Amino acid sequence: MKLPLLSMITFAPVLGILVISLIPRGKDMLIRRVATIFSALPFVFIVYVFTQFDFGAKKMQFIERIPWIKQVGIFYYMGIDGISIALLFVTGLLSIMAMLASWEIKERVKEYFTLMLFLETGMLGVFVALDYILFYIFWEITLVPMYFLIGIWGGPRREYAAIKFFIYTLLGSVLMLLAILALYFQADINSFSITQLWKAGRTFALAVQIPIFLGFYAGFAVKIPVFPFHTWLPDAHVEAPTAVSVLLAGVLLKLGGYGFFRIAMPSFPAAFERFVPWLVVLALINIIYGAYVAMAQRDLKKLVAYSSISHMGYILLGLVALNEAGLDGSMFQMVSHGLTTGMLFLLVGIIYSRTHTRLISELGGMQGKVPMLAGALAFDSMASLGLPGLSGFIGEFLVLVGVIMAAHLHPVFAVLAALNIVLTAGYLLWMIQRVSLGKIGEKLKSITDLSGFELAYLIPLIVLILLFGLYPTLLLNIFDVSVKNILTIMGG
Amino acid sequence: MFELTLIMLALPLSAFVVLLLGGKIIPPKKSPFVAITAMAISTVLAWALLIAVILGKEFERHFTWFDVGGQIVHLGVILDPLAAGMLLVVTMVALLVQIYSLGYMHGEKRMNWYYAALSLFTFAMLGVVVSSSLIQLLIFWELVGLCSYFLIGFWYEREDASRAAKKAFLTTRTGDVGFLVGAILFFTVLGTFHIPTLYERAASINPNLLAVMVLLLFAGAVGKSAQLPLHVWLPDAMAGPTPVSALIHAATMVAAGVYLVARTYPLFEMAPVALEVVAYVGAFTAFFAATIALVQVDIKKILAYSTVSQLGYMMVGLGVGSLATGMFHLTTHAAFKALLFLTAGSVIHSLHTQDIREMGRLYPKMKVTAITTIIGGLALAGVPPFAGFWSKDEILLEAAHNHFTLIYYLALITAGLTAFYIFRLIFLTFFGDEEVEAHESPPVMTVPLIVLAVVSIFIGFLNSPFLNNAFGHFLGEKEALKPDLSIMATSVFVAFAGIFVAYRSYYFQPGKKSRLNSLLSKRILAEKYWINQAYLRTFGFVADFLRHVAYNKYFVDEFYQLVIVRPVHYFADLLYLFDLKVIDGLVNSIGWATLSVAYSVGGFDVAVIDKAIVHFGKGAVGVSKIMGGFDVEIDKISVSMGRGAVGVSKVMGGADSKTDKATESLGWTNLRLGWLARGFDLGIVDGAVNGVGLLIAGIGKRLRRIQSGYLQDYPLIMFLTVLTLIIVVIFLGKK
Amino acid sequence: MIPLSYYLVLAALVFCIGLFGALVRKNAVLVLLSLELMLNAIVLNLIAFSNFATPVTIKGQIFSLFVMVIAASEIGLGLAIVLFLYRKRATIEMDKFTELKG
Amino acid sequence: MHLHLELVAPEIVIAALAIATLSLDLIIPKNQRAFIPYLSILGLGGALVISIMQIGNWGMALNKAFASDPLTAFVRIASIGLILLVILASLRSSTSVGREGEYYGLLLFSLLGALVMAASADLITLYLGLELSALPAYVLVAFQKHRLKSGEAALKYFLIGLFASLMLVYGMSLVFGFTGEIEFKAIAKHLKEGQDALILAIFLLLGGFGFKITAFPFHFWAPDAYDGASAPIAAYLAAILKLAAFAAVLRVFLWALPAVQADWKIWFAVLAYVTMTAGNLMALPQKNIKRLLAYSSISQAGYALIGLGTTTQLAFGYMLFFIFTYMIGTVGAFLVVAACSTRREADEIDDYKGLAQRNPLLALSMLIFLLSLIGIPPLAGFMGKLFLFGAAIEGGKLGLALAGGINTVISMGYYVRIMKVIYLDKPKEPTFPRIPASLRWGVYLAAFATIAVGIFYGPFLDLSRQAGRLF
Repeated sequence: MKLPLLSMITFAPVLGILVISLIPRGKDMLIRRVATIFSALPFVFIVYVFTQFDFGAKKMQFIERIPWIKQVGIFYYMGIDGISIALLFVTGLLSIMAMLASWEIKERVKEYFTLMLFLETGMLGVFVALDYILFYIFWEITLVPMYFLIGIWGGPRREYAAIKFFIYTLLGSVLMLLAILALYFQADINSFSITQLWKAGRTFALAVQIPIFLGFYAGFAVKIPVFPFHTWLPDAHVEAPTAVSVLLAGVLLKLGGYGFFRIAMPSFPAAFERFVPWLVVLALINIIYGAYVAMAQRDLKKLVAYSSISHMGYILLGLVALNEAGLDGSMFQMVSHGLTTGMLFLLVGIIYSRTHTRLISELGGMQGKVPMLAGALAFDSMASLGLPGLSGFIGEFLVLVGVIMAAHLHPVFAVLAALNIVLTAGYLLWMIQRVSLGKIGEKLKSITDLSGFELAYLIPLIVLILLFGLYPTLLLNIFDVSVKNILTIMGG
Repeated sequence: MFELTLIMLALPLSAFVVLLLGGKIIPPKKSPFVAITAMAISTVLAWALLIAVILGKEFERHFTWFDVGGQIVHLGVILDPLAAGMLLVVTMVALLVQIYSLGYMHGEKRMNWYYAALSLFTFAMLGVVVSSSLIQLLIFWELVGLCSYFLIGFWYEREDASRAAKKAFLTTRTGDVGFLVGAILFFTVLGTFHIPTLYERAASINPNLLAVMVLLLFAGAVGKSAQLPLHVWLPDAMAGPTPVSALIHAATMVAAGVYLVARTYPLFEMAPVALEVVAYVGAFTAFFAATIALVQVDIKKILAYSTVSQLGYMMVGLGVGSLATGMFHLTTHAAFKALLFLTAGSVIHSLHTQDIREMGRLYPKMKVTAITTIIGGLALAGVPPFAGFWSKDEILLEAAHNHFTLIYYLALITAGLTAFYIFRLIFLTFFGDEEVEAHESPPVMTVPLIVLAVVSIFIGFLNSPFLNNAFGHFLGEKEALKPDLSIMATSVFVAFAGIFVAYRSYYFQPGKKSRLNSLLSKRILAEKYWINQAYLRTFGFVADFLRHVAYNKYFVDEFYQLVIVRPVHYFADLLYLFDLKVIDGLVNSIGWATLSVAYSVGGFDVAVIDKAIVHFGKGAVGVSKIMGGFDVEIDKISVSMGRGAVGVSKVMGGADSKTDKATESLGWTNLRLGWLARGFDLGIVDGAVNGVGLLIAGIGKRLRRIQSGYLQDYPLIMFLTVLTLIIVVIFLGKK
Repeated sequence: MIPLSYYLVLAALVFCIGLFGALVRKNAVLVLLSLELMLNAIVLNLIAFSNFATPVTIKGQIFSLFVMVIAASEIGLGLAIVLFLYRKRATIEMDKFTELKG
Repeated sequence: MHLHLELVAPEIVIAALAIATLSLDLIIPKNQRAFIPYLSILGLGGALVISIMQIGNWGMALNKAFASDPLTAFVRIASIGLILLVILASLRSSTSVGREGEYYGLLLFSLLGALVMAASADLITLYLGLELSALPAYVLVAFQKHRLKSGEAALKYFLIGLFASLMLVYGMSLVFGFTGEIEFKAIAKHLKEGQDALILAIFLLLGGFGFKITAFPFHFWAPDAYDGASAPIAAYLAAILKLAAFAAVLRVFLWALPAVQADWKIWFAVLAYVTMTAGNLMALPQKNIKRLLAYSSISQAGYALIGLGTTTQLAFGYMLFFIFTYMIGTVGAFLVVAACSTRREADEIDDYKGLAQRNPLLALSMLIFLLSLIGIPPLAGFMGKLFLFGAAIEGGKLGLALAGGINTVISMGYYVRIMKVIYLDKPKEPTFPRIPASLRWGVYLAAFATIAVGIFYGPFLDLSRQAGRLF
């Protein structure tokens, strides 16, 4: 009999929670270790799934389908395709990094790691769930731990940031819930199965599709976040502890993009195409606006936060290209943004924990003082500004190709997006110049270089960024088939 | 063959990796030799490959990298005469530079990093050369940019170095956007990045579209090869170590641009319009840069501008003539410009100054350097039989022959100017009157000089009638133009004219008093040439004016500061405020609006209304402050333009304080914006959540009032509700 | 004989008088009495109805019996509560009991 | 006469139990009464088992006065199950100790009344049940003699309640008068549309029931009563009586007055809009946790009204299921309040500062209840809302569903405020007083139920859907 691998992946952290709950309060070190081990467990399973995965197949794989509430057609329905597994991989990886980065947490350790594990379950679950109810459950589960992680272990304005995050996302997801229900009853096939409702959704009249699509859009746009729903992001990032920012930028933002892939596009192609003009404009606003605002930041973390707003714009842009190149591009961008921005936040966190400042003006000259740290920062910035040969470039490149190829989009959009590359380079190099080069800043007197521990969780990221940059096929092959499949589904 | 090429590429890369990872293990003393041996071997290989190609063993291999929507993205290696020749140039120069650096960078603490970066730089350039796929070319291209970023910013503790590095990277990247978009267009229109395939397919498409596409590529070249208007980074790049400048200027970075055009030359040929654009851009750059070089006093700056102008020449060569013409000039230039930089380096190395006014009679003390410099100078000036003569002459020839009259004359004048400024440099440096402390550089530095000098003397013959244009034929040119003696004569004459003027004004003969002041100084003219004082004054004034304008590089930098950099920063800051106040505050203010409406309608207690009003007051103040802020910004911009103008006039007055002016006024900006941001009432910044929260909570508070606590109110309300419902339904509902 | 409507109107009137008392009197006991009055109005209603609508089956009367019984117990309970309060607060003034509000 | 007493078995058991408890109070000396509650727990357990066994065995009893159908079964199971929690919470609590007999006797009588009201098939039974459930409740509110509040609360509850029931009876009398029938189904037969006086009746009934289901603006008693009563009693009022009232509304309006649907159905929709919004808005500024929960329960009643406003069988079923999930959450929350009030009144929200550090499990349970009340999956409350809103959408009442969604977000405002106080704030005193094990386990049980029902809600859903199909 075959193992319920997806359930194992999803619920391994919950097991961890149980184990931790048995550990008495005082034993912080033990808790840290246990939590890290259990957060790594899903990744192990994911790797195993990789070995078993058939990358050529269109169908969902590793399906687990157990009747849950028959009467209304709710199933415990899990399954993955290339898109899910790619994002699962990132999630699993970043969760480990985040856990390791969390070892610096000192107070209320037990609660902290419990919440982190809970969060991990939620994130993993979203990517494997194929039943709307299950999907929504996991979607919401990510919300609560996030609120507390920011609200308890965050910076000075943590409560404001936390509640803001909560309200924005809850508003989005409530609208999404209504959309789900509307879809369910409109389809009237007594099933909450995402895949089955694909077919149903397409058959709706445009007038019906549009409101439902908008409901979903609200849910996803808040997560991505698309202008003008983005204002929660900088606050949340600035206040959140390092590890949380990493997961927030690395995974939670991707939920939105994933939602488009898994739900919005295949279910309502007509409505989606109807909104392409708006979406493309929004995407460009995200890209350029984010870049400009990032340029104005004096706070390292805020800069990264806004930069990721700008990068997420490419994902949306790739989606609206509505061709293989574009979709591949935005998938690739999702993964690579997860890696690069995740790493950026890790580095910012390291700098902050050493210097207790995030003000760029107070830093400087790290290159001479801590070459490895500065080097890592430089490398990651290069990746993030899309230097060819690193993963960031491929994503943006594919998106641009997609946009230019797309008959329904004017190439000028691509040119604008491309010009943004200069802006990105602008603020990132400015940041490097102020942080790494120049005179050694006041606060850096006692700064120490990366410890082996930190290297241990940074190097894998560096390797992956290089690998995906130099040999994109590796990543593309994972989701290419599924992306094609989605396009064909959208085709009709 | 293929394997050899790969090995040749791999060597510098491996050197880089070894030096980077082995940073701790390998002692700085040893590290250069790792790099140099690697470089030496690949130089040998380069020779081998060149010979092989001459024997006709060209090849081109490509393979799939990944595919996009069924279209395959290729990587590929090509080894044709163009590539082979370029490989040799790159490796040779790189090798010599690395050896030379042994002496020049002696005692530098970050030796490993320096050599690692050099190796990577070379590797990247070699990669550019052998790429047969546009996208792969772009990758190495960007890598070149990155390395130059590292090397220019090598002394990153220095503000100017790090800024220059950033500037170089950004400026070139601006061009690269064009390259990227162009490349993608090719990919989407013609369905491949594979250059040979592109040649075949390009014929099929509309030439105007093609023109646009190749011009986009050319934008990349403009950035890298520092053509107008993206030339600004190159002079600043002098902040890097001199050998690096030599490498950048002679063989790698800037050559890459020219090479890109050469590599895609067939595409350009299919779009003649584009070629003309190339030619004109080149010509103007050449002239423009030369005029700037006339009056600079920093030895490296002079050479830098000379590079810009020579690059212009190459573009002209490609534009008006043929692949061979341009490439030939690139080759010769690589030799003598490397030479000149290295000599300059040697001078700087011993004097620790770059200002030619502080140099003087170095000739006796540094014979080797001096002589080699002169050779280089002659080559640059285009005096036969030195290298520069042949290549430059060919360009002029082509220009004249293809009736690009304007370009021809521009190029001719430029030749004269070139001769003038290079010999101005030589005379001031080696034959001035100052007696300065100096010593000849160590052999490890001079040997490369000698080698390069020899090369600079003879390389020109490669494409001379004597070897019946071997170079051209090698690059597959059908038949070269007949050498036109009249043109040769003119160019030679112009060159000598330039040298002569330089000699008359800057050469110092013992016994005579200094002639440091320029030829155009009124006094000399007055006493020697009997020119009327009145004319003279005006003339002199104009001359001074021109001199200062040229000296300040036509204020292009200031212009960009004013028109691009600062507006971008304003815009960024303002957008941020926008984000903070408007986007985030919008819902908030809506909330307050509705709330206060609720208040006023409900006629509720004064306190809260006051609060609302006060808050609105604050809001209004905030808004007005924004507005105020904006027009402050506006008049501030105008002011700073004013300041710019003042600055310009000041600069004309000779004061060279533009940089700190720029920084100062940037400081102003931030100060102002800071004030602006502070100006806002942070109370209304709290944003959507609080806003709506406030609104709702407020209504809640009001609603609570009906829970008055007075028992009998409750039944009353209940009863009245029922009553109203009944009435409503019976009397209104019935209709 | 007197038509149904008369009874109904009378009942309504009584109900309203009771209502008025219940809403304006400040003395808890009087309020209770007023409520009692309203109850009686309802009883009247029921009986009248049953008399006219269902002369044979006396459902109305039965209903009214129940109502009366319950009314009695309710008043008893009410008085108990009022007494309880009086002991605590030494007043049965309605408007004094405003501790719970908002 | 067709009595069919077997169908009434649970009620009979409870009645017997109640009488027994009261009379035991007379016989047994004060200090030996501690066993009484355990007795009633036992008895109720029996009643629960019986009513579960009775599922599927439907019919009319007591000469068509008492309907034993899925709705009755649903109400029985839910109410008995939850009242067990209430009793657990009351054990050894200062309010009940020494007066177990009265306390539990009244509680049981009230429960009996509630069940009868929910199962009534004619006006008289309905009225009896209603009053039987109400009168003991008045007393129970007044039960905390030592508290000034409780007397006042009782008076208010009582007077308003009396007033409401007067409106109700008046309405009933009119209905009876126009049809000459007291059985619901029979009334429906004789009912003709378009009599203005009927409209009078309808709105009187609406007002009367509005009071029971705490619909705005008939909700005034709720915050005061909950505030004055002890936490367990408040839970009882908020949960069980409300469910019974909703059941009665279904029976009266859909069995007796379907003919005039057109006149009343939109008003339920209106009540839904008004109630959920007003409840939420008024909950926001509350400082007193009991009042806050009261308003929250008002707004939840508003959500439930969506079911009546939609008026489809599916909607009724899901409404009942929603009320059930809401009951668990609310009872749980009140139980936590009770747990914190064992030593000292902990009515102010600030009394809960840093509860997470003082008593993590209690805090966690509270968190679960609050999240369930917001409707965060996978907790019971979410499932309730999910299906209820779904039914609204299915019935074409998008507006109601949307309003429900928006209100959910607003309600988050005050629920999260409690979460914040509990988890984010620093505690006033570090330690937490010991609390009776029964109370503790009551809380944990409720928490467990909240999760369990959220995941395995199949049977409840079935029953509620069956119940919905009755109308």
